Amino acid sequence: MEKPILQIENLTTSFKIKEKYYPAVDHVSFSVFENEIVAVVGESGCGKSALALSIMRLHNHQRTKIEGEIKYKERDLVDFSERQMNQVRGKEIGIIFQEPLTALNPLMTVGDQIEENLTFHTKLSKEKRRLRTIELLTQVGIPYPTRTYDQFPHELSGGMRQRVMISIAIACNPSLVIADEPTTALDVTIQVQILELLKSIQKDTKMGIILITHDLSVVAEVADRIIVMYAGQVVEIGTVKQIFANPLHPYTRSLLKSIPSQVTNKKRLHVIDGMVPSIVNMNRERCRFSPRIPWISRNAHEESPDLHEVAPEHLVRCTCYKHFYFKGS
Amino acid sequence: MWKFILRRFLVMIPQLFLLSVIVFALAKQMPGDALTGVSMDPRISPERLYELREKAGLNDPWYEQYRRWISGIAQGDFGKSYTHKIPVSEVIAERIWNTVFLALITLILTYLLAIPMGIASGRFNDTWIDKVVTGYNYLGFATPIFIFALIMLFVFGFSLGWFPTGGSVDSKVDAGTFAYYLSKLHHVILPALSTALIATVGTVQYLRNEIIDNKYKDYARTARSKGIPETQIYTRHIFRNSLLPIAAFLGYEITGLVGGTVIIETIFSYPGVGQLFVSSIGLRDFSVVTAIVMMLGFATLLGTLLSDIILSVVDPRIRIE
Amino acid sequence: MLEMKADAVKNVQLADRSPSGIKIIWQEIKKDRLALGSFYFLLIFLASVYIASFMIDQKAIARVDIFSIYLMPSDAHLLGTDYAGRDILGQLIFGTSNSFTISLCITILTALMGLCAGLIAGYFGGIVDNVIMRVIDFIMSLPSTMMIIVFVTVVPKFTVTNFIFIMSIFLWTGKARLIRSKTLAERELEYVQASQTLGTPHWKIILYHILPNISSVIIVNFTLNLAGNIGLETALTFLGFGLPESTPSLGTLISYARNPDVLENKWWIWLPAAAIILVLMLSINFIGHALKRSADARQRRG
Amino acid sequence: NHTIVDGKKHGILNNTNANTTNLFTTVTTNSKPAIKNGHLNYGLSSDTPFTGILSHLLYTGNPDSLILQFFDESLLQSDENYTFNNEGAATYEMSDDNKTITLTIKDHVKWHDGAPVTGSDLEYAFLVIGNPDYTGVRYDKQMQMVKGMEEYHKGKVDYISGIKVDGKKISITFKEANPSILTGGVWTYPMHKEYLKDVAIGDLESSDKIRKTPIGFGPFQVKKIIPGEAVEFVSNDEYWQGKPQLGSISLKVINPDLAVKAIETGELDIVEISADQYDQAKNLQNIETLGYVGFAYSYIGFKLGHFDPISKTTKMDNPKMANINLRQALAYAIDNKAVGEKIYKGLRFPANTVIPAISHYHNSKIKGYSFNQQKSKRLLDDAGYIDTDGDGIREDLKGKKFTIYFASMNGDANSELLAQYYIQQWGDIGLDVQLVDGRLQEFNSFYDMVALDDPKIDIFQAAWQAGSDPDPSGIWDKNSDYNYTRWVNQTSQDLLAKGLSPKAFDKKYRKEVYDEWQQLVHDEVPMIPTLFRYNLAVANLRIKDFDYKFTDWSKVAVTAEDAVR
Amino acid sequence: MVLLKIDDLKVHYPIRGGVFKTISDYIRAVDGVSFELKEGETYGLVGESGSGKSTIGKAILKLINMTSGRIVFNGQDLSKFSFGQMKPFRQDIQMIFQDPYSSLNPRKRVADIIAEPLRNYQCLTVGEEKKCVQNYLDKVGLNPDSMYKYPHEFSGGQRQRIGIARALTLKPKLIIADEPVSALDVSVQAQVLNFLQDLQKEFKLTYLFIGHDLGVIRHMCDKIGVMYRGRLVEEGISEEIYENPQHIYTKRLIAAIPELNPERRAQKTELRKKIAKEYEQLYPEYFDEHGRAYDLKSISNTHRVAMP
Ligand SMILES: Nc1ncnc2c1ncn2[C@@H]1O[C@H](COP(=O)(O)OP(=O)(O)OP(=O)(O)O)[C@@H](O)[C@H]1O
Ligand SMILES: Nc1ncnc2c1ncn2[C@@H]1O[C@H](COP(=O)(O)OP(=O)(O)OP(=O)(O)O)[C@@H](O)[C@H]1O
Ligand SMILES: [Mg+2]
Ligand SMILES: [Mg+2]
Ligand code: NI
Repeated sequence: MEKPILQIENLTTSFKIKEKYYPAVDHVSFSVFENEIVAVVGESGCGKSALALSIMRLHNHQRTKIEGEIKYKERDLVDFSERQMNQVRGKEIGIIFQEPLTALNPLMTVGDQIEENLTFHTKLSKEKRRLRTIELLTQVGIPYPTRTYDQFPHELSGGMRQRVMISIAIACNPSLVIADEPTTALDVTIQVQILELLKSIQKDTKMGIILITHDLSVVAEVADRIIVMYAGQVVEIGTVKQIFANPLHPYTRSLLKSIPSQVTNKKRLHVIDGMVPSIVNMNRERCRFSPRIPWISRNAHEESPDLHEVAPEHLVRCTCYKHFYFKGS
Repeated sequence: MWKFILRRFLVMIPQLFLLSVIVFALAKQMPGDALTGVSMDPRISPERLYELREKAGLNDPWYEQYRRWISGIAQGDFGKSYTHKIPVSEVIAERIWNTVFLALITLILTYLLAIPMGIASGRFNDTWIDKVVTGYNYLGFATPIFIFALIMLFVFGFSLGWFPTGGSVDSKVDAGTFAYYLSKLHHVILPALSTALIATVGTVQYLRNEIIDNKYKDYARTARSKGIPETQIYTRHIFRNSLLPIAAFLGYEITGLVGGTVIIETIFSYPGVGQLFVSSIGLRDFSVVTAIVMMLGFATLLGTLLSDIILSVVDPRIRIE
Repeated sequence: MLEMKADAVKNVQLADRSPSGIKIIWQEIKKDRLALGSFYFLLIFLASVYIASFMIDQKAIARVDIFSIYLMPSDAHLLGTDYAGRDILGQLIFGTSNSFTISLCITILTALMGLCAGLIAGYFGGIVDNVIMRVIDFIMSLPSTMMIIVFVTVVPKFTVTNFIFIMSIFLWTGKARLIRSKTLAERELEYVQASQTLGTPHWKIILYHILPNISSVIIVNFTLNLAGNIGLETALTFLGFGLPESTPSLGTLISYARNPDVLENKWWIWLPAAAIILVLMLSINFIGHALKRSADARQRRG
Repeated sequence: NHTIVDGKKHGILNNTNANTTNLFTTVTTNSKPAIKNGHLNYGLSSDTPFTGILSHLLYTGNPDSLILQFFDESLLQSDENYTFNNEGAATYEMSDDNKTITLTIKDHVKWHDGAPVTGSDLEYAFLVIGNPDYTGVRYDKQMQMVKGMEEYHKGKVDYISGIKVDGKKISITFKEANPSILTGGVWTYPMHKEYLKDVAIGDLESSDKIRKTPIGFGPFQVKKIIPGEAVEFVSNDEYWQGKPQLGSISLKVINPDLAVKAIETGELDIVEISADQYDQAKNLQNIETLGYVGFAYSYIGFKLGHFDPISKTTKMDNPKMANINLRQALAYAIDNKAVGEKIYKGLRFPANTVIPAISHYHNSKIKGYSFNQQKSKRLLDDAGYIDTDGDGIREDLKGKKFTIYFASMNGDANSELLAQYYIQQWGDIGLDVQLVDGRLQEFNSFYDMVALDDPKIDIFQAAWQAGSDPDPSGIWDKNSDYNYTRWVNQTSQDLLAKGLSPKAFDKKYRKEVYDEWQQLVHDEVPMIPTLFRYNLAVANLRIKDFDYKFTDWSKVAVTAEDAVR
Repeated sequence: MVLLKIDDLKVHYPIRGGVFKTISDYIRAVDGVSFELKEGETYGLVGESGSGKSTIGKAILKLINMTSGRIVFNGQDLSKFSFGQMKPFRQDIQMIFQDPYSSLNPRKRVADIIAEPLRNYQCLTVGEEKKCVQNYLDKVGLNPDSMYKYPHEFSGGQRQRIGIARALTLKPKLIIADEPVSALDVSVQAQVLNFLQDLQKEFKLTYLFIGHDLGVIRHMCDKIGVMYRGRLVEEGISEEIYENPQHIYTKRLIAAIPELNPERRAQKTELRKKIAKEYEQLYPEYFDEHGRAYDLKSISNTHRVAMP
């Protein structure tokens, strides 16, 4: 666990909207180590997907600006040419998308789509590639891999498709896999299966996983470390235990509190007022969460707040957490 | 699949029946009949005319004529052409292959033009190449096809003399020889190219939109995430998916072209079905007119079926059981 | 009292329901300089054509003068004369207004037919949809050019109205299909079901809920069609099945070009008409494509 | 022998010799030496493809007849007065009672397959035409005049009693003598009996022997036919007048619009053109224009009554156009001279009477109605067609609103213009004339309406193509339903009868009768003859000895390998 | 008092095939479901995707034609009525939809959206209507000024509240909520759930709450029905289902609920493994040979399980 696979420093990703760039990911820094699941959580629109795509440099480069450092095994991906990047994509870093139906080419058999990865990154013969593909399908728990090999995405159920996505991502044994909300579109029972699958694969390959989700309960099940994002910024980083046992940032705490628990029946749930600001009209000068906790006086927040280390590996943005209490309780 | 085709054929029967009723009614509505022209000759006595009409069955009540006509068609007999005096099927047979050939070459040229243009302007949209293609599209859309064809005929047919200006083949060469086919091709190129240059516009536009559509689709992003170079992403994923709806239009396209040859055949004096149709309308040769309309109606239905079959073959999402 | 007035004001606001589609469209046109230019050009051009056609005596223009056949452009005849000694400029003015009116009427008529059929088929689905779609399929299976020619020969009196009707019979189906597919998609959205559960009658749902939501598609299709229909009768006229010469149209003028002599040596007869068709089609198209971009967020500019 | 022209169909064109003053030469002037076995490209200007019924007995369309002229011909040729002479492939003799004509076919007249043309070949033509199964339109009144023809046609006997064959001799006897026999009233196109006898008569028109491998005895023989498009001919070296000059001819159908273009580029050597193409052709340097006045004339007819199909008689019972002053006024209102000169580039000229100028029986003394607007107006005023309500439009005799309905058809490029011109001119003399249905009628519906006396029509514009036989009773007799004007006049009836009486074998007498008759028609104006016309053809300068009016293809030659460009 | 009683409800979609497109088989979306709702209670329907939950809701409102069965509302058998005849009952039964984005017509102002049912059922003057709309906007916690805005100007939670306001204007007795929060973020979800509870108290509403998030269902519902492939496999009050699941499918479902305490991860994984094994082994005991669940059998007053 000494050397991180991926080390992100001050990554800022800006989108061009009406001739101006607005950062959707704002000075994000974190690292991912081998055999580790780092979860990124936050409400919709917090910049989680933007972050994931930035790492892979999959944004439309005409309308996006990526600044900062994305150090993958010591090399900075930001400076890579497209060609170099193509050597990283799929081979070194795999990605799993949220909507497995649209993310697969409807006109290609499942097998071909997985094999494609191998074609471009390995020198395996056609026969070998096929064997490897079937092996992959078996690995992700597809019951009839040889049959599925020749099937088309629409012939598979949602869970199966997501498994295919996973096998595409891990085809070349990448050292890092980014999973962008891999279970959101799935049923509870299947969600569990997929998560366990990811974990078991990780056990075999020791790869690092960045798991993006908005569901804290998923995080609790699988993650080692958690990054809580809000409005493009990291507001809290810590290990699972730290975050669940001792959540500090008001946002983290609110999120946890608003989960309808299975125990406390029919009690009122906590509500976070307001909503995530859009990247265009957002006040970037002050604590971005402050508008949603109006009962905390302004001076309890820092001016352009920073991350503070409150415990080893546990960082929190802004000092307002010290003043935070739940309204009405 | 076979069941599907069978069902489609069964569905065609009432459609064709309805078409036949409409066509027949319209033909009967047309002023004059095939003997009007003959009846202009003062040397022919009214009795003789009556005799001729009787012989042609033109004096029967309409339902009787219809019955005779439709039962003939059911047996593949479209009746006899009044002007050509031979079975309609023979009259049409003399020309249909010319038309099919013209349509085919037009189709090929259309796609030969459309696919590179569509792909280039779709892939590099908003670059100069896209602008050029789009500009061409706008112009092509706004140009009346026959003006364009006439100008082509004048420039390349008459002024430069590169292409023949009428007919479907050089009468001096013998049928079946290589020179014969070459001559056929030589005759067909100019009309086909003139049509294709204009007709391609729709396909180019469609293809362009499809490609722009597809290149931002999620599956293209997945492909990029596999580290496939951009060019390969186009060849392996985007082109295929974008060409699919166009392939599916093939059936419609063919029938559309066959129907649309009326103008181009007239301009280039190309002896095909379209020209036959126009002259038959003028000559009140109903049996030919109705047969052509029926035939093309049937062809359109077949084309639709073909399109559906193609679509089901190329698009795994649509499976006809 | 005062409050009631305020209420009335609010009421007016309330009545003005849908976020005026026109406004959005205008915004979008304004963004595209080419489209904006086309729009102003069209406005001015058509206005002047229509005004001119009211001011000029149509009888005088239509009068043949066998002593001034095929005159070159000159002061007396700015654009020369045709084979009947008629002034080309005058015919151009009437031709443009006729052609545009025809195109507009056909577009409106087909749009209405397409809307009715498409909305009903798409909304109700099932048997209704099946029947309407079979009818549409049937009409589409007709070889339209040929059927139109047959129709034209059959009608006893071939007038502009007849022409519009004949063309419309064959041209509404595409629209109906488009609108049906859009309606189908729209019907799947939950707000339609919501309205149903709220007891809103079907016709109201169709007219007040679905229609406004597919209006942008309709408007785009309408403009593009309008452009397409301008040249519609030219081909027919060329084949000799067009409108009588007493109703001058751009098609009539252009089809004189089938005489090689006219095409080669008497450009003033057909070229202006061809140019007008080109320009009209282009400018309407520019507007149409700007609208299309606006309807399709992905392609929207800016 | 009248046929309608200006429609899509053309009737039989008879070659005639009469020559009036001509603007054009009828024979090419090329005097260079001819080259042997040259090749000629002939353009068949037609917007309808030829149907390919290549038999004189069966064809209906003009394109087919133009193809026929190359490989088949009449046994008898005519002289300048449209009367048969003995120069042709056969000679004839008329019996004393003028009822029997006897043809003797010359010895070396042979079909293309080498078989001699015999009397029974001509007899066979009669047998085919009279046969009840015959599908063509040649079984006409002249045919019925042949003795025994009607019995044969009814199927009572299987021979025609009036026809006797003896080897190369054949005699045809008519029921009555009539002068038309010698001016084309007898069928002279034989049919190759040996070749065609296996084909059932009802199937002739669709048989390959007629359509694909037709056999004639003309100067050229058919080598290859591309249906609807082109025909290749090679010379018939055994032609009875000797080996033709040309080695081969390619005939190609060409869209009339493109004819001049094709001749300009040298693609075609000879092609017929229409008046509106003349402007274009005039300026070309590589061609020669040939022309002669044809048999056709255009007219404006008045609907004066109706034809009763049951009693087969015409009743002149329509009062609307009954006033002669009105008819004359309409006639004086139009400027035929200007129309001919301006619209038809001088290729048409005013028709003074209803027998064409080319005809021997043409009455050139009649002046015709020349443009005189004042006279028109005066005639109307005199007759009582006066504008009573001051709107500039004359009312009828009773002072009621008066609208004349005019029917015209869309024949050539100028028909719309012409119709409008007429209406305008009549408007200028204060008459409200409207197009029936507001548009030009299509050929078929036009003649449907005219023939059935559609009450919508008051006047109509049409054209007749006269035959070489001057007898006009086919379209003027009161029992003929082709008498479209429905004009009935006893004097006219009498004169028509006189023109066909045996006495009329005397040409002078016959001419007097027809002169008188023409004067009558002129005075009564049941129709206004408007224009006579030139037929035009253009020929490349390399063409030699092409006589447009009286074509003998065996004489035509070329003087260069390639067309002059 | 029983407000809604569903008796052997079946909704079958035909599968067509063959040359003449004859009906060759049926998709049994809902296949014989019976349960009842008492006034003022919240009944939860859970089950995996495609198990027929929404279909039941829509069948009650006649948005879908049912194949057979009875739906008795307030003593009236709704199954007899046609779509049009349902109109009077629609006042009493309302629906809240899953997707707050597509369930509001984007072209309508909030005022029009909320007033739509009023316009259908009551003839109010403009002033009354406005007052009424403002009143309900206030009830759902939105600024009355919002009435002239368009839906896209609101957040997901606010939109869902607009949808709820619209459903409330007719003062319904029963509200069918089809996954009302599944498209929302946790934070917003909480807001809506709270809200639904408040309203229930205020208006004495009865809810048929459809959902697949077991946490949410438990939070909201008094009684729960577990659906599997168009059939109910277990029904009971919340505690019974969560603490004492009887049917093997229910057990599996409950086990799939994510564990919020990271300390107990391992345990949970173990449990799931155990239940998965059990599921495989006991499957034939709980389902007949066609894989169809058996009819429900009461095992207590409130608890029913599908057992042979
Ligand atoms: N291509 C783009 N152009 C402009 N803005 C964008 C683009 N992609 C994302 N954004 C904006 O950036 C912000 C972050 O978006 P992102 O998709 O990363 O959110 P997310 O956290 O993944 O949300 P979700 O949970 O809905 O997936 C949003 O405000 C979004 O509107
Ligand atoms: N119009 C239809 N035609 C055919 N089958 C249908 C139709 N609508 C729904 N179904 C089928 O009925 C079954 C039940 O669907 P339903 O929407 O009720 O499921 P659900 O439990 O609400 O699922 P979800 O949680 O995904 O909303 C599904 O298998 C679906 O495929
Ligand atoms: Mg995302
Ligand atoms: Mg559902
Ligand atoms: Ni703060």
